Amino acid sequence: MLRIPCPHCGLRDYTEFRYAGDATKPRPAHGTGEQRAWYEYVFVFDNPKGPHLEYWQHVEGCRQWLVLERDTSTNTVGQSWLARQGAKP
Amino acid sequence: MLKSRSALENYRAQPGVDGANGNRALRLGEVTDTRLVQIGIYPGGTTRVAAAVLPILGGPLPDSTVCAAVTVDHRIMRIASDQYWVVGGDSGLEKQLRSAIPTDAGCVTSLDAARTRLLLEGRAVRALLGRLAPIDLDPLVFPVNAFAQTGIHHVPVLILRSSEDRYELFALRTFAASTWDVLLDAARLFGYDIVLPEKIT
Amino acid sequence: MSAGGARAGGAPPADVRADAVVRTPVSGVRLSTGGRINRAQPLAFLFEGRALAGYEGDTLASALLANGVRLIGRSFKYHRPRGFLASGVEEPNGLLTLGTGARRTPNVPATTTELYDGLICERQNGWPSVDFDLMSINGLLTSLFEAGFYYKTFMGPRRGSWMFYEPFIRRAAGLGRATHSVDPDRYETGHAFTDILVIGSGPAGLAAARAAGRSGCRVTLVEQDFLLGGSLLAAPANGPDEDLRRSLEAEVVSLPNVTIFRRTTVVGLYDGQTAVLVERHDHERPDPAKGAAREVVITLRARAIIHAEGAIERPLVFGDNDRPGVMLASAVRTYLNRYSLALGRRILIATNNDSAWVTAIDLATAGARVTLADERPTIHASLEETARRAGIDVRVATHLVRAHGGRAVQAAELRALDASTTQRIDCDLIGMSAGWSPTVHLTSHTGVRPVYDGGIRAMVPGPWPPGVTGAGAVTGAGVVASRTRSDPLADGHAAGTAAAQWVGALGNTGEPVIATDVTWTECWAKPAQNRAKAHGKAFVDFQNDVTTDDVVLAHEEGYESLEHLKRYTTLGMGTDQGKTSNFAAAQLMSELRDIDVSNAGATTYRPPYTPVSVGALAGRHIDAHFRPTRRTPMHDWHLANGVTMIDAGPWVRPWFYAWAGRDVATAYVAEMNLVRTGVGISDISSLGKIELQGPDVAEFLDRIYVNNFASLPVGKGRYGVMLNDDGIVLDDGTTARFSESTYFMTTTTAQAGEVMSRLEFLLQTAWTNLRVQVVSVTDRWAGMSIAGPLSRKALMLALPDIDLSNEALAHMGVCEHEIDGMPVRVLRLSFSGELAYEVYVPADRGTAMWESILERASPLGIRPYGLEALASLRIEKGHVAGLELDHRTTLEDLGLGKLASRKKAFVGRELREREELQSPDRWSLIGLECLDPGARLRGGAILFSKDDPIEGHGRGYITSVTWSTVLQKTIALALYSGGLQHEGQEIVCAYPLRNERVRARIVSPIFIDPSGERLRA
Amino acid sequence: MTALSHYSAFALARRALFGSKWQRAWRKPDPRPAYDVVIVGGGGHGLATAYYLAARHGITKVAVLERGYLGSGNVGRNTTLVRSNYQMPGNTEFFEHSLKLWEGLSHELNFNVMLSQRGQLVLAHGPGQLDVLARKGNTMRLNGIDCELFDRPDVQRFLPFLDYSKSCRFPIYGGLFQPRAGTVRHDAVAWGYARAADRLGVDIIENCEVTGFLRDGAAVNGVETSRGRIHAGRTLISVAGHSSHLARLVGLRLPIESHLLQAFVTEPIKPFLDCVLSFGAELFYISQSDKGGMVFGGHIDGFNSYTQRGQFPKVRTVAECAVALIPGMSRLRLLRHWAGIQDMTPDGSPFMGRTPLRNLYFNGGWCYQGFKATPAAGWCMAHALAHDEEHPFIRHLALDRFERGNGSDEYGLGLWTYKQ
Repeated sequence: MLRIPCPHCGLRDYTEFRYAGDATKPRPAHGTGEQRAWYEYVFVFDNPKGPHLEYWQHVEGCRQWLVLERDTSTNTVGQSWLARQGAKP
Repeated sequence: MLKSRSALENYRAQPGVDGANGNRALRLGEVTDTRLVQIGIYPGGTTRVAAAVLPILGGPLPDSTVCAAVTVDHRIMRIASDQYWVVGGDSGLEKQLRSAIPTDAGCVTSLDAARTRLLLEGRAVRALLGRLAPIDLDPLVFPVNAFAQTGIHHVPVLILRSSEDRYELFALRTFAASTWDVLLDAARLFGYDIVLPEKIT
Repeated sequence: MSAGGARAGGAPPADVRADAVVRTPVSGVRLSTGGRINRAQPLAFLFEGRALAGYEGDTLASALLANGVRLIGRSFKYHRPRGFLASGVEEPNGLLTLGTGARRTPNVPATTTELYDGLICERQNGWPSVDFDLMSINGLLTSLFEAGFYYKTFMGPRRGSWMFYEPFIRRAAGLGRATHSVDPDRYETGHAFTDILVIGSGPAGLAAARAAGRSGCRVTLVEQDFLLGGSLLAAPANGPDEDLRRSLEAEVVSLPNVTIFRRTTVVGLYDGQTAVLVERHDHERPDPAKGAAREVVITLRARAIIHAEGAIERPLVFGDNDRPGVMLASAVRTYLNRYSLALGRRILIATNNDSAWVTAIDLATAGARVTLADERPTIHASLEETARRAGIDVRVATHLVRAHGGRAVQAAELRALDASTTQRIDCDLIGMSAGWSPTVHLTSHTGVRPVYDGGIRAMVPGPWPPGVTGAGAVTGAGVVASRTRSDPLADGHAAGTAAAQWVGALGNTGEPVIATDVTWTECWAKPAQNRAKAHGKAFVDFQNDVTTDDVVLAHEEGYESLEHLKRYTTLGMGTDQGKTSNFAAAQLMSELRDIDVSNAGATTYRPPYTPVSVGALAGRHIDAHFRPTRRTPMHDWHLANGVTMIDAGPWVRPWFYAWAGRDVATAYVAEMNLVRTGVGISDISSLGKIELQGPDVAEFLDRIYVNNFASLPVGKGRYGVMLNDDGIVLDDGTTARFSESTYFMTTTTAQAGEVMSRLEFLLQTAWTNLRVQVVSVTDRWAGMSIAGPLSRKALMLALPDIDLSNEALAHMGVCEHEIDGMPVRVLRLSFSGELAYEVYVPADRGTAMWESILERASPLGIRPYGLEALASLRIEKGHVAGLELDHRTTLEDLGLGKLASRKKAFVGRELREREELQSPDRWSLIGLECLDPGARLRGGAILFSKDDPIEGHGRGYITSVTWSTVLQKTIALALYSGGLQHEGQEIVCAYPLRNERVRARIVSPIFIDPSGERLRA
Repeated sequence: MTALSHYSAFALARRALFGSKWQRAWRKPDPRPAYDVVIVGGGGHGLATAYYLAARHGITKVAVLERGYLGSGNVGRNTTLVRSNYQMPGNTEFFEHSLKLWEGLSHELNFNVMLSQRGQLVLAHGPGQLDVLARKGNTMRLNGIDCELFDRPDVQRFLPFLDYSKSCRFPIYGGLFQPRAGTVRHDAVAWGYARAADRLGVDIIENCEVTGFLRDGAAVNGVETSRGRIHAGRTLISVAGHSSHLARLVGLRLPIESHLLQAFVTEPIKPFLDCVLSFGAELFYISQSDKGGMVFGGHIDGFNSYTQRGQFPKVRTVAECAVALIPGMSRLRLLRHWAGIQDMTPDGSPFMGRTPLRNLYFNGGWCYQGFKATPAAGWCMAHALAHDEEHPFIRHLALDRFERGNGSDEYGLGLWTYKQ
């Protein structure tokens, strides 16, 4: 079973978390009128077979949103950090 | 004065049960009238909030995210990078904290009624929790005052080891009866007594 | 069982020989002494109505054999008579149905079932009986029933003819018969953590656990058997192997940091070094009434894993190799030494490797007449010498080509390797060994494919992932690197030490155990020069009746890849998952394809390693505990006051109350009347409640709601709608401002969790600079709605200290007061369209407040109303809810387009402007009035304009329906193409499921008080 | 003696009596340098497309390229359900067309795919849920698809062994029954289409991985493969599970995420459940195979992965559903569980048809529905490849629908691929 290192709580079963997809796509600035940019952000995924940066929220724990490094071809988990920290510290 | 009622009022008053081997290796109950206040800190407000609450709490806000800080009247748990729980103290705590914390630095929210505080103790307590929570409770990694936020039966709970063989569960009030029900079901094998609030010391 | 410990010749100690004389069979198959059974503890069990006896320490299989039961079942397809092939987990034939009534359990392998007092069992898959099975006629038609025959026939005469044949085939298929009854037994699940997990307690596993244990870290040793020892258990119970087993067990058991699970199978390995264990308690006959579980599923998280599963012996493939009495050599040895059973007098051992020689020697020592045929032309001199001295008739360079006999083997046909001579010898038991297959199942669960090792002609585990290693036979020898003969003790010790280092344990693991008087036998097969062509049916997969002919057929038709072979012939798809069959098939197929078996590929092993009760996987999460139940603070009051509840997600909410009627249809109308004409109170505690605090909350709300919130003054509430990023409506609700920096948001019950997560997401990822804290206070506040023309009066009676006059608290006004130190929040909002208030108090006071309002306002006739009335009142008012907010609708679809601010940005603004979402023909909100007196509108009806043909998808559908107490007719909310552009038109509501067509008129969805006088009153 | 080609009881007998040989199910040809149509992906959809191209459009110069062994993807990993209980415009017609094709498939292919139409019952656990099913049922009826609305007593008469106890967490309220729904022997579908297409001249090339596409400006005119370059008049990507990967090779990014869907089977038992049953409280569906195993499945694991192995917690969730729904399941034993890689899209519906690149066509994003769609998907893609236009059934499934704002959210689950 996938085990996720929560930057706040430590290593936990993935069932305590909620997955929320690709974390590499920057959210367009609030109010930017560019429909295309929003379309890309909301609907298009790189969906790589290999290293992937993704959002998870520790909903049964500290409720922090975090970014996790994971290889989608092996499920090998790398580092994680709080989403509010932005890029990998 | 409106009567305060526990979510377990009509659920906890049950007889104990003997375990498969005839013993009762658990004591289960509820701690009522708990003061629970959540402190929230806005971006950039940490130092000011820390300074403001220090005298009230009788100790600093802990850095540790896995172990509670204990002061004379309170147990303080850092439940998120910018949120703390303060357990204990009197009914004035919330107001004290609110008036002390600068409104542009942080805030408080009373969760007194929002959580049901369950008490679990006895020989089989770790075995019982091992049936329910995906948390390593080995005394070496989960010492006294250690706490963990996790899920039991898909419901978020906070597990606190308050003393050697005593654990506390902070369960969401609206799920409390359900969580309690599952707890008793898992406890049957070990056998248990129910301790009523007034009996808890 | 592990081959690593197969005991080799060397003259057996004198006492054993002496003992052998005494141990010649006295009564039946069970020897009078020896074995690892407790003769002092007899156990009675019931076999097809016959009372039989065995001993503590027996498996069901050994007990049945001891009682002379050899015919154990009929094969899946041909219904051929079958006996036990093995003595362990790999058994393909010996599946019985255990228990009766609600405890009836089909397909249980007798070889892994520990015998207990009162066990009840029967054989399966024979008609009318296993002993006399008419279905064995299939055996005569074998050439018709070749693999995949069903793909080629049962197609005629007409389309769908399969539906005619299928029932017969379904009845013939299947193994045992299951019960539909509720399982009276109890199951548990649990969690565990360890530093090092050791899988298997053979010599290698015990040595590994010993070393790891000595290092001081947390060790978990898991053994599927009820005894520790693995292959050592197959050795004589009074020899050096047993001494070794006992001393190893003693030390491991003595280590406090080593947890030992017996009768527990590691059924699967998963990502994150997670192992799933299944602990069985059937032998204790657990009493569910006492909370005792039949099986416990434990999820174990380990930091390091040591594989010591051993290896499984392969059957030889020869004619009629499935006859009862043809067994794996290792099984014959186990039945002799562990269960003290002499299963034959004249025994043939056929092999291509050393391990079976040990069996032959033990048998001869025990007094049987043994012939040993080995395919290999040359044997270690010492081994051959030992065998001959034990009185064994040794035939080297000899194949076993066919077994003779029907329900029991009677003779065997031997042929010289050069085919020069063929000889028939009489025998009542055949022990065979085609070498061993390392038990690589678990090693491959996490995606590490096994690799072929030509040196030992077997699949061995692929490269170990970090933190994983192996020891003993599972590795295909000792350490994967060196293929030399290995000592599982040294091997296990090395693995244990390595794992201890990996987890950073500091203790010294000491020296490996050295057992000088135990010698370890090379068990790996050496290729015979030329394989003999089989005569008669040569089975590759016993349980699924797959023969060499079927493999040939698959090849002939081009199903060459192992996966195709497996799927086409069902090879390896049985309950034994091909533990004894996969390799032989791969070997044969590669010969047919004329490729090296190493290129044939490997089939993927899937969890579980052995079958697991579905009930055990579910644990306590069934029945009432299937999912948690969420109760409002006033839950118990409702129960005590004649409520009928209804599920709303995890919540249980009041649906309707007995005071209003016996069933929902009558009750909700009465409850609606109450609210329209007087005053009612309803429990709205399940609404999502979120407290927002901070200097930037106004800005935050302005971004997430489509409408303006920056201007919301203290003391006011406002209705708001949130969109998802894609511009589709996410949720609606109200947010009230109680102070400069404190806001109180309510969401729908259904979307509460989603909305909370979205707010946290935005604050923690996109807008980290906003000074806002959000806290879910759903559990903190009890909420109740007091609605109806008399609601103000009612509330004034209930809360005399609060000024509720229209001036003090106008529509959408909110206020917070403190009553005896208790905060009370009053929001003047209306969902029903009547004058209404929402009152929130701390959850622990919810019931008291509820009771006090009912009591104090009783002169006004206040009564509770439930969800059905609540939902109906909002329909009359045209408020949208879950059935309209269905993740497909836009603001415009819901008639809320005007709400969207043009002056500011908000989440979802850009994508909401996508062209198709702007189309005027989109299905949007309308109201409907029923035009046919006596008829009623129904949710889910499809809408057509008057002159449309009634077919296809129509122009929309009805989302919500109610009887309008105001209009005295059924009304509905619906989504309709073009929406209110068609106001006034007559349309048809088709409900073909009930053959109904009802006429209705499109009207405004706001059926009552469009100007809002009632709620401003 | 000539090898037997046509399947029949008579042929079986001939073989039994005279030992005649069977012809190979399909040839093992080497790739030719050029084809009219190259189909990337030897799964059910790719093979069906090839078959209908040859059988219905007379286009036989077709190659199907499969990276591994034929049918190694989801066609051999699913829970074999077929049904046409869909309500969104387009979906209803498409899946009903598929079911009609299923009904004639064994005969058309001369390969018994064992379509077992024992019906599917979808349960509702409350009035609101039953209204949602009613909308679907009414839509089906109005499109000529037979179905019935069951109330609780109907369900209890039909399946007396479900949990009707007082303590049941989510009591059964009713359901929607489609009598023509059922199951199909999944492997037989791949093999049957392959054999039939092969007989019509289609080259089925296994162990041939596509490593790139031949581009000519905005057009695609072939593929690079592990077995050499192959030119193609038209090229179809039909590799559900790996759609994003293939599309990336030609520079397309898709609204698709790859997720794991697990499937489960118990040991074979005598007849136990005589229809397909779907839980209403959570996503859970179950049926019994001809061999006797209970075959069931649930929701995706919930995060994207290409590992083709499932997570254990989902095994428990699904087992909980099984016992909560059919208490008798408790003592049955799980034999195997495995996972397939599934394209998930923001509205739970697939993408079919042309792409921004000329002569390149796409079929993927099938979410939970790939298997039941196989014949119609093949049919419609063959049409698209033959006429360079979308068949009416699939016009609502265009690749750019999210840009234009007309997603087709059959189940109303919102835009989250991992929630669909």
